[in-house]
Amino acid sequence: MKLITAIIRPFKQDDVKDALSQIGVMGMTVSEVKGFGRQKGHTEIYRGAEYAIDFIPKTKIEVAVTDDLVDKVVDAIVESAKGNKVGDGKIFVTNLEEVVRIRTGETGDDAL
Amino acid sequence: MKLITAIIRPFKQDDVKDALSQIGVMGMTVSEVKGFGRQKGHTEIYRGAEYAIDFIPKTKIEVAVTDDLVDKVVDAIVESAKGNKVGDGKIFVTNLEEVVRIRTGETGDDAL
Amino acid sequence: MKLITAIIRPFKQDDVKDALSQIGVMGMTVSEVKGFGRQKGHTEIYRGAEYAIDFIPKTKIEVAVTDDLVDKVVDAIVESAKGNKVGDGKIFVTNLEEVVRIRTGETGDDAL
Amino acid sequence: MTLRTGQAIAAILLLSPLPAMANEINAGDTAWMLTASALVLIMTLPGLSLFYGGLVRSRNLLSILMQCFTIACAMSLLWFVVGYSLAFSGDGAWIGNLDKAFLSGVTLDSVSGTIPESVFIVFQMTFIMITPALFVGGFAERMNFSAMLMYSVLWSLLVYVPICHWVWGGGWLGQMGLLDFAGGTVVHITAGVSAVVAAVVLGSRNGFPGKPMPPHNLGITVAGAGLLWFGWFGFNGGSQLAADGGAGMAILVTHLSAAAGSLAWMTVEWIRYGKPSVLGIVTGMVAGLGSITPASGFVGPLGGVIIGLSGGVICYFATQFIKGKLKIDDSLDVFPVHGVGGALGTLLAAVFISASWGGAGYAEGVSMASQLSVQAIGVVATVVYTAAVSYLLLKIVGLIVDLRVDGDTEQQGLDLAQHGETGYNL
Amino acid sequence: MTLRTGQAIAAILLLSPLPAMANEINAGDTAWMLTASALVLIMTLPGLSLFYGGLVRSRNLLSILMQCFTIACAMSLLWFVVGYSLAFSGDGAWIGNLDKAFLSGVTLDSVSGTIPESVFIVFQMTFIMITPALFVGGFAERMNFSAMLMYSVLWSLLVYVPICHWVWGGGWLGQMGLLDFAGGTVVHITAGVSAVVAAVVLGSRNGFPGKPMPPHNLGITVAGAGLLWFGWFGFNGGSQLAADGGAGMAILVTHLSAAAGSLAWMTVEWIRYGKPSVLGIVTGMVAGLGSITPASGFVGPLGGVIIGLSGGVICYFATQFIKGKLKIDDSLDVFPVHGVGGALGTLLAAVFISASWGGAGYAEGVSMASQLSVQAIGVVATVVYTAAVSYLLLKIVGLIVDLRVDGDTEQQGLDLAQHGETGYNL
Amino acid sequence: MTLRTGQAIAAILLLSPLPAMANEINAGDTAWMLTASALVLIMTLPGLSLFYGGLVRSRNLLSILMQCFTIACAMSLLWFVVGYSLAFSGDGAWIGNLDKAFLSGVTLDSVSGTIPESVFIVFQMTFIMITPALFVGGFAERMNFSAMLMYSVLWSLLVYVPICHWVWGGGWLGQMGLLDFAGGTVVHITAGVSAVVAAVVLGSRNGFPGKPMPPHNLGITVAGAGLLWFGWFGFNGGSQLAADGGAGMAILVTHLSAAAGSLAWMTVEWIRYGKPSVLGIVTGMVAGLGSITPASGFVGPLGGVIIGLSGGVICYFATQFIKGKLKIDDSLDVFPVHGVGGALGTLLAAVFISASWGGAGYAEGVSMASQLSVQAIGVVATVVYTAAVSYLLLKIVGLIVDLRVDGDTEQQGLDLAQHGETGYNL
Ligand SMILES: Nc1ncnc2c1ncn2[C@@H]1O[C@H](COP(=O)(O)OP(=O)(O)O)[C@@H](O)[C@H]1O
Ligand SMILES: Nc1ncnc2c1ncn2[C@@H]1O[C@H](COP(=O)(O)OP(=O)(O)O)[C@@H](O)[C@H]1O
Ligand SMILES: Nc1ncnc2c1ncn2[C@@H]1O[C@H](COP(=O)(O)OP(=O)(O)O)[C@@H](O)[C@H]1O
Repeated sequence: MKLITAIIRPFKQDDVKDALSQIGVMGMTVSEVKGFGRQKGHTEIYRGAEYAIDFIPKTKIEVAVTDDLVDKVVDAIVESAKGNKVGDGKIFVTNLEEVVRIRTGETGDDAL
Repeated sequence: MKLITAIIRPFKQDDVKDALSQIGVMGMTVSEVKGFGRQKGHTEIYRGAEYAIDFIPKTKIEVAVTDDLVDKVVDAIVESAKGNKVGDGKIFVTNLEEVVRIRTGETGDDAL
Repeated sequence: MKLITAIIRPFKQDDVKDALSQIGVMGMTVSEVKGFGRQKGHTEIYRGAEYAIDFIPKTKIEVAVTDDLVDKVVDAIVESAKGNKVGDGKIFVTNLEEVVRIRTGETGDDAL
Repeated sequence: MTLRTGQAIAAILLLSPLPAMANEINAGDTAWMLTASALVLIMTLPGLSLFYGGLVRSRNLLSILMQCFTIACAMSLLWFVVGYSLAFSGDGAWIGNLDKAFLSGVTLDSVSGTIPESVFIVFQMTFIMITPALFVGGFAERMNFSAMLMYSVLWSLLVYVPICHWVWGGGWLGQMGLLDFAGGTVVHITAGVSAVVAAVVLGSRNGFPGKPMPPHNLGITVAGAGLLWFGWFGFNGGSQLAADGGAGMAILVTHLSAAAGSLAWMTVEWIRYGKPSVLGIVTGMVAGLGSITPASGFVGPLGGVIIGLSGGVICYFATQFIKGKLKIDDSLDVFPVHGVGGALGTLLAAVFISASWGGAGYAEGVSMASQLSVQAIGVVATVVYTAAVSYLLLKIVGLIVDLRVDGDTEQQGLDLAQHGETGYNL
Repeated sequence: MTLRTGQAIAAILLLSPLPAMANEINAGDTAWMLTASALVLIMTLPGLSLFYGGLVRSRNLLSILMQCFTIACAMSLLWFVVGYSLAFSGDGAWIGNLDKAFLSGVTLDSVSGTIPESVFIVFQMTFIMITPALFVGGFAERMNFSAMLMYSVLWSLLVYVPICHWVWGGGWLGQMGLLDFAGGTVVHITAGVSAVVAAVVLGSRNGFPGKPMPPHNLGITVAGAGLLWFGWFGFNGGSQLAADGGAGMAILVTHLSAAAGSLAWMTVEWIRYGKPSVLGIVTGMVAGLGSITPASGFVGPLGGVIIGLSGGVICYFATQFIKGKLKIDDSLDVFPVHGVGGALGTLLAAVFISASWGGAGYAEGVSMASQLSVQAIGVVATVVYTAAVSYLLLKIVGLIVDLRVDGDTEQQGLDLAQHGETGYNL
Repeated sequence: MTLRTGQAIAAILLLSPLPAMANEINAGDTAWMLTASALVLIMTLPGLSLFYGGLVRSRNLLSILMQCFTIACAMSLLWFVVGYSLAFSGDGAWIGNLDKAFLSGVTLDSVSGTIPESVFIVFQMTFIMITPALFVGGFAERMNFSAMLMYSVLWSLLVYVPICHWVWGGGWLGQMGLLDFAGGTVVHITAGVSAVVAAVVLGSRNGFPGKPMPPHNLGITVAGAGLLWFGWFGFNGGSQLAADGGAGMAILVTHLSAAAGSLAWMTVEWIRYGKPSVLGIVTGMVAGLGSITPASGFVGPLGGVIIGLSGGVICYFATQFIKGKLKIDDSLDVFPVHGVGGALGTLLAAVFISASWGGAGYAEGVSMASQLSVQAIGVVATVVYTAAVSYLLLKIVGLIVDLRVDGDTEQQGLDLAQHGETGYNL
């Protein structure tokens, strides 16, 4: 099993959710993060004092999937989150050694 | 060393913390996330406009542990976070290649 | 590629960002978390009712890097986040099987 | 006590030769009108601003506050420059004159009825401040700030000021006997109509109606609602221009209508969805208050309750109709609440003024039917004139600057893009 | 200037044959009473609502706002239907009559003392609005909305209205000479007692007292506190029903008591925990204000300061006792602050009215001891009657609907479960 | 109508033998002054508190609220104990006497001009409450609470009270003919100067000026701004001490100046950065209001607009100068806005009082030049005296307790460290 973590633009969250649902992904976990990268931040001015804000709001989506689904999921995310502008984000894939469903105690692929 | 990540119901946070403390886990990191899964979301109505809110507030707990503790920790979380209803959450286990304690520079099991 | 996750004190965020920028790290993702560990929490009192708050605000920084950079990055974080007091935080290193840049579809080291 | 036809009295006092005595300042009336002015001020800043601000998404909070605040300031200066003079100086049927431009000739000793003219000017100024601030809700979250400012200024000059003159300044509607105690036509219909026209001309927000756009902070919306209710005591009670039984009755019926409108809207929601909501109850409050406004100086307690109940129910269904059926993105429902409520109350005033309903009774030679037709003329004239001029002005402003921000800006939020600030850094 | 015994004067004026002159409206008095009514309104909406709303957990913010708002509206209509009439029309010892039900007979010309009757009605209406809103703090975060609404309406009819009549409407306590200027018994004791009874009948919130339930937004609590102080000028100053030296002195002592109560509570905390807190100081403010309320028309500045200081200290320890010792989950400490403060002030009024303390002095034939015993009777009667009827009503309502939400709802928060909304989408 | 020189009239009335009639209470004037007192109260609590509270970082929100609240309470008691007496009792050139310490002798029947003395006391009390609350903005986010409290009390006694006496209590500046209608010198210059002195003595916040310290919640700042504007009607309008044409004109010019200042500041920003900001417009509002304060009873509408415009522009550049050039961390810009604005208005009052500018006209034998020099003396005396005593007091307090919190506390935030609370648990 793999854990796929995507950092995307916040307003793409619903598109990505829909794309994942369509290919049968049943669950995901989302959080608000701030990103720093090639995409420029912005400037805020308060009573003449200028502040450069480097960190940009991003959304992190984590999806645990069985090995066979990884490529499909990655493709679906790329497709739905793409805007062709710097700052569209990244996808990270890591190995999951175990997954447990708390309610039932099921483990492995069954737990997903 | 393993990193154990649990997605649980927010109000179970204290129970899980207590359960982990009891088996000797000294540290953990917690964050607020929103989950999507089998558990139904809810509907909000504003001046007659209905909005389906699919994402449900969840709490993510991350615990880094030595290999020998993994099973005990997973069991403790399952036990303390279980409510026997859809949406109790999941536990993910990943491998940790290295851990460093910033204050001392200690690494490996010593850093935990 | 590795994913380096550091839990640090919130006010060290800018120092760490600067340190990483200096060694050529181009991107990172930051989020707010609450930590529990050796560092004591605090007490809040509301109309005479005392509440022990165990969880302390921390900042989580995630950086994906190529394998050769891992040690440099870990050192840079340790150096910039250290305050020599309990609670300075921890660094976790995990393996990254794949990285994708959403905008271009590039994968592997190119995507970083 | 004789019936005063609301603020129109001021015009009359200013225009007609009066017995010396009437030109003496009454400290009690003055005390109340100073207070009433402050109360109407708080309705806009921060009342309405917070009410609206809580309803948008957090990235547009500041844009709402900024629009309301800028309008409040710009209208104050406009009133000073020509507005007051055009509305209240001179007795033309269509518009006043420029004799009091820049408030020239207004001194410490100028009197208007039983209060200093300075106080009358400030009181009326707070009305021109709130009216365009109300229509901000119609184009919230997407209008370009400079277009908004240009439009508001032109609109106030070409819509608010003339209609204010027609109704309260000695113009044709007032002369015809239109009953509009505190601004059903002048304030609420004009604001509501202009909001929906702007919503149509600008188009919907991206994602409307499919995408959820829930209020970001209902706590401040309720805070704003409370301040609106509080301030409305000055709005309606102050329109009597005196501290007397008329002001007292105006406040009593205003209060009852607010309560009735709130409970009516809440009840409809409770029946339809099984859940009474806080946004519902405060919206019902505004509906009740908007509806009673034109009638507040004329009707009795029972009339107030009935107007409030009908305002709550009818504005509720109007909201469903505009947004749900017509799919017009009048973002914060200004038209169905203020426009419809204001029209409803203007019409019902003709009914509940009847002494048999506990109202102040019809003027000599006036029947319910004749009064109703005058009221209908007032409503129609206001709707038509406002809609036409608003539409034209938007088109003209649109030739000069973009009416709407671009898609990226809308995405990112107006706060950052247009004002360089963010609402929350918690 | 002669001493007026607070709002009771109104009753007297309404009941007794008066010289014609007294039935003339004074514009200055009217101006002040219009304002005072608005000030008491702002205490409930949004003052108290924000004060309470900030103290609960964020998932119950809207439920608090909703309960306060709904109560305010429902009580306004209740006052219109029968409340005002039962409280202030007729001279029975126990209850008034129905002559003014639906405010029938109240016209533009009706006079009450030196102000229009409409103004007196609105002013008194704001009191019945705030009283049940106060006790919402006792059962916060767990009471079922429909039970809350049913209970509040019945309670106001069967507890507030009769006691209001006893004290201010010509009833037995007023006739006995009870000094309650602005509502120590009528408002604060009744609200406080009912809150603690409800807390006991409903039981504690899940997790109480072990689980931390810190305030979710102290900023809005302080905002609400500021509005309460502001509005209290109208509450106590308006109870004079005139703009005169009595109103001025009432506001002066009210203000001093608020300041003294604030600093007293803060100091106790500072000594006990080493940290003065903002929640502490605003709670002390409410304690000081609640305590001075019954005494505000009678005592002098020094009396005001002493009452404030004792209110701050005694209410502090009462809070520790109820929650810490008795483990009663009167969630927002309504009883120890309002109930205890109101009783304290009612008793101390008998002391500090003494001319030797700078107060207005005793009435003919009254001594400190005799006055104290009247005050004690007033306090005891109010406590006993309120407790008994509140308890009974809760039991009766509990037969019809659930008093409490279920465990899941409490967990999830009342906002979403009962009102279908969430407070914050930042 | 004759010109009153602001609050100084009160002193005169208290000091001089008056015809019997003048000692009669006017209900209208009293109604207005009761209201005006409440309005000034709301400026501090919660107006200014929210305005400032939103500007700091979230971890210091409560410390700001706490400081403002504690000051408000402590100053009220100080006023009761000796403040009022030293300021307004006795006719010394430098300071009053102690005859009215503890407000002894103030009864229900005490009269001051046409209002009860109790009302005059409360009104003036609200001024001593807000003045030190204003300077909290200078040392925000770093001053130790106990030092803050000690300093504020001493400062009020040794700076505010004497200067209040000099200007309004019959002291040398008033006698010299200084025009300060509502507190350009007494309130705004003293607060502004003290703020910048404290900023220098305490040193900058850690990280200033490099580290971004954006406002944490501009929504509550705007809410506070709205309440300030609302309350300022009482501040300036109440300084007339009567409900008459003078009060009306004061409010009219105050309002116009606020609007003009807002738009001026906004326009400068728009030109310089391409973006008008909400923080900018509300700051301009305060600048406009602060500037008109000393002049509000003397100038006409045109004067009000001009003073507002200059206030907005000049305070803007003063802010850039102090923070940007001099790198003085007067955290919330109290000096450039209040100090500079107050001085500006005090000087401009001498110009725009001229009848040729629509003002009230000079007193007999006074020319613009002579008045200007009196005004300049007033400004300089206030600046020098305030700076010297503030500096000394800070040094003395610093010997007793730490003026500043330590670095860790500043890091963690004052809320938790000093008050044991957190602002937000959302
Ligand atoms: N090396 C990295 N480690 C972790 N997160 C990163 C890294 N590089 C980028 N990110 C995340 O991805 C987001 C987008 O990256 P950015 O460089 O701005 O654009 P792009 O993804 O188009 O190359 C950043 O805001 C950050 O959250
Ligand atoms: N495949 C997944 N990847 C990541 N998170 C998941 C996944 N499936 C579920 N979750 C998380 O677990 C939570 C609970 O899952 P859900 O399907 O609702 O119930 P259960 O855990 O009882 O099967 C979700 O809200 C989500 O946060
Ligand atoms: N075993 C752990 N797993 C996950 N996070 C941990 C663990 N131990 C500590 N942390 C995180 O690191 C932070 C600092 O740890 P702490 O024990 O307080 O100090 P130190 O890092 O100096 O030993 C904690 O607040 C927590 O967020």
